[in-house]
Amino acid sequence: MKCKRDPKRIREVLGKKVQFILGDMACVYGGLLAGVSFFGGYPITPASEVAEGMARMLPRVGGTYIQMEDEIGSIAAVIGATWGGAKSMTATSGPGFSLMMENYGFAVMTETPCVIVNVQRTGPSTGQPTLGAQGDMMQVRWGTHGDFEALALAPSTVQECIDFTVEAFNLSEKYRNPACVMTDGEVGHLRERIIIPDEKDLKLINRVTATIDKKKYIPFTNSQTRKNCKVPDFATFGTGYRTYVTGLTHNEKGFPATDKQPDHERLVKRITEKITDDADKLVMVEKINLDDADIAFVTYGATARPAESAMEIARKEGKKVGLLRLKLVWPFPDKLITKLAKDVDKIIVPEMNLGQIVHPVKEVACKHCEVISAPKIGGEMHLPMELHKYLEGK
Amino acid sequence: MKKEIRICGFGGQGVILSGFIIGKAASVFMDYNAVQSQSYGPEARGGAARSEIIISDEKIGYPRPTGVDILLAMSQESFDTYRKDVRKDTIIVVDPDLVKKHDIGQPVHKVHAQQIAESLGNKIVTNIVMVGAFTSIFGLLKTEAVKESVIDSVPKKFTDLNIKAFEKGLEAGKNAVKELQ
Amino acid sequence: MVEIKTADELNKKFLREGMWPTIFCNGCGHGVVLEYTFWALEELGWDMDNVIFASGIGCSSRLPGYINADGLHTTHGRAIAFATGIKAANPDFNVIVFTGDGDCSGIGGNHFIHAARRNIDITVIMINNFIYGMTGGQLAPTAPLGSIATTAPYGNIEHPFDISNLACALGANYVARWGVSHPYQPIKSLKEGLQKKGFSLLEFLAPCPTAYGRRNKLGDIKKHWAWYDNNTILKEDYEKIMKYGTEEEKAQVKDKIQLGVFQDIQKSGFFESYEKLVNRLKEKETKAKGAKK
Amino acid sequence: MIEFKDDWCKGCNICIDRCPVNALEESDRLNKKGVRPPQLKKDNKCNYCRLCELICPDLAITVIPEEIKKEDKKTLLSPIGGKTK
Repeated sequence: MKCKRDPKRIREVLGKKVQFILGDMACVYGGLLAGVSFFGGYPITPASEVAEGMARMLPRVGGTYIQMEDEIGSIAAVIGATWGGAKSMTATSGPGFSLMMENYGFAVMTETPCVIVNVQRTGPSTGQPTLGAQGDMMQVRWGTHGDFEALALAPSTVQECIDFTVEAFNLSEKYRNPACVMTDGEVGHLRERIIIPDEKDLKLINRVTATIDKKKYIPFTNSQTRKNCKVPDFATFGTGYRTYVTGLTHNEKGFPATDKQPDHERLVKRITEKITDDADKLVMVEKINLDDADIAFVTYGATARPAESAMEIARKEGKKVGLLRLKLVWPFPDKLITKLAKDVDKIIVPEMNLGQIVHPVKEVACKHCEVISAPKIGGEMHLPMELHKYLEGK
Repeated sequence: MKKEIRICGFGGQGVILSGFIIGKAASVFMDYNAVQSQSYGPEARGGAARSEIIISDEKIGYPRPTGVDILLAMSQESFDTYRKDVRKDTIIVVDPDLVKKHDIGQPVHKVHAQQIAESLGNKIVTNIVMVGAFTSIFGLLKTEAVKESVIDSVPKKFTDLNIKAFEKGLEAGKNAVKELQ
Repeated sequence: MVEIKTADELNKKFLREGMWPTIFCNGCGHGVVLEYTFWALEELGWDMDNVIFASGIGCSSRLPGYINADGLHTTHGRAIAFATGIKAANPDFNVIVFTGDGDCSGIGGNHFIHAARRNIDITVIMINNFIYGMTGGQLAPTAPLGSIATTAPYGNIEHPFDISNLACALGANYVARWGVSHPYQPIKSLKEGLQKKGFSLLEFLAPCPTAYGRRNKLGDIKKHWAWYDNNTILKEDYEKIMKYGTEEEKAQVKDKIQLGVFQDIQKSGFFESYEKLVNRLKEKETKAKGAKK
Repeated sequence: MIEFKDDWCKGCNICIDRCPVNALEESDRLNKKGVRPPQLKKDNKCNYCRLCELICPDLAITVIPEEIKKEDKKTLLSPIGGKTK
């Protein structure tokens, strides 16, 4: 890799430790802190500020910014750059995310770490460009064809846009799978105070690169240097391993094995199991007032904010309402939600769509408690009082 | 304590920047929590633009205002559009040269922001005059904090001009309060 | 380094063990282009650890699989965008894209256009066989008028895409078109294109006896290969005839496909310009720091 | 001499067709694809121009001028139909 992460330089470019910035810009800060050295993007509201920030800052830390011809090219260049040795990311919104689905799948199949920031808006189609929504929570999980696992984080605050972008890189590098920061137009266009974490508090994970003898190296199999690890060691292009990387079903050596059922099953099981095996370890949630709660909001991203306000109003009225906020939405915390469902009478799932994450919640919770979807669409967040009404029953 | 501030005007007047300065003053140069949001897209360019700030000493959940404690208006169109949810106790500040029809049956602070800016030689600092007026009229934020925030947010070349505008605004704000008493 | 003299030695050096022979049909031109590329690389003496191949989908896109080098076999039409990223991560790499006419000028047209416009420092080797071969002979954007394809059963009515001409218009630094039946000019040209900074395109007209030939009365391999000899003309000859030839001679060559080097210029490549930008920012910052002190 | 990797040959006969001195012909041998790879005619005027070597689509021909001594090494590449071992 040409561009090496220089912590001192990154902080010099980012500026003061405490700032008041846009959520989109915070994703830029997070990317730079994680050591991103390539950004390929295409302008789209409300995600353009991420590209703009990268265009301004990346050349100053030695990284490369290219405005590609479209989102398909953006994610393609991002994947190419990763194989060239870079940490790379892109940013987009609904329509662009739809275009990225093809190569999102390619990244999964070729086990390429990369980060997609999705500043979500609504749809179908071009929908409401300037307004926020949570339109792609299912697309990120099921959007590309075939079997795969998604890694998706949903920030609720501008500070979390920094923290979760760093975390997305860590997850992506650790599991060699694309990771998505599923923010939205609301959080993306909000300004709040951020505190840039100190270098010592940043825990960065980098892909494990191949060190084994070149003749013994097997590019697409369990790690050859770590025990019981289904994530292969990564051979950066140009390091002499002469790796062949294909989106076709491939054998352990990386060569097409398209007509072989066992090869396909082995490959796809490994690339999903490397994540599902760790699903319990991967839970990232915030629990508020759940200990004695009868009713719980299960929420994520921007929607968690009015939900929290609604919960506070209800608590003041003496109602036992709690809140579970999913920071990492995918992989979905099945066990945790099942347990929650056993403890409460009712789960309310507010979302800025007609009901997406409510489905996996129902899948695991409906045997144990009532699950209600609290949708709001049209580009506006729920008002706290609107959510408060769900606590009474409709 | 939670205060909700709305600044409006036409696109290009620096409505967003003034909101940014106030939010930054509260959350970076003082210890409050603040969120700032804005109208976005075509309306922010040609028509009525809006910037809203919530300042609180607690965690801010719902990030959009649910009411308005102080409204600052710099154009007639935006005033007419964004004054609909003002309460009886909402503090209203307008530039009477830009918002001619401002008689809505409750006290209105009048700050000739654009005139003041022009007297300083550049209409572009109208918004900073408004920020100054806001600081003295609303009284929530420390003058020093807002001043620091102004310095931190404007191009270095124009620091002096902006400080002058800010100080003139402070004074104009004080006068506007006196006028109403 | 021992200079390689025979194809056998060349194959041992460049082919990936256990992959050959190819999956290509009998009489297909893809293998020839691959061998020409090997000879060019051999003559350049590049360290193959630093040569990275990318490809999309289609027959041509299987080529990197046969080469003993790092290769990225990507999605349909996107290889050039992937290659842009590879080069961005490490501008010291020599990045070569193998693509076909459908891959490059059909689904990947936009990526091709913008990489050429940006003058991204990669070499695109486009193997043009007038047809979608791997998927069984559907109509390609380069198919000559009147040619038959499974999706143009009554003859093609669309005007074909002249991709080399397009690349010239986009200001690519190096553009050349060759056939496969004459080795020496293409090998020399490949060398030039590979060495060129900025974007280079090498278009190869390659026979596809199975998907194109059989449907277009060229099923006989010899006849198919001969078609290219009879229907192409060196650019220089074409120009001379058009200038000095008789009307009869002009009429004879009017519809022939020209071969040769179409463009050879020295515009600064994207990464060259990007480096300059980075340096400019550095200088500006150093100056600003100096002023503060 | 000219060396033919019989099992790499798909039998397109382009080498035979294009030889400027008409020195090649189909052999009697059958390779495992069931095609007859080319061979030098008994009586030939081969001048080692290497055209056949360069245009063979399957890289199956190697021309070794008499003055170069042929090393008796076996190729590392095993012809198994484009499929991995």
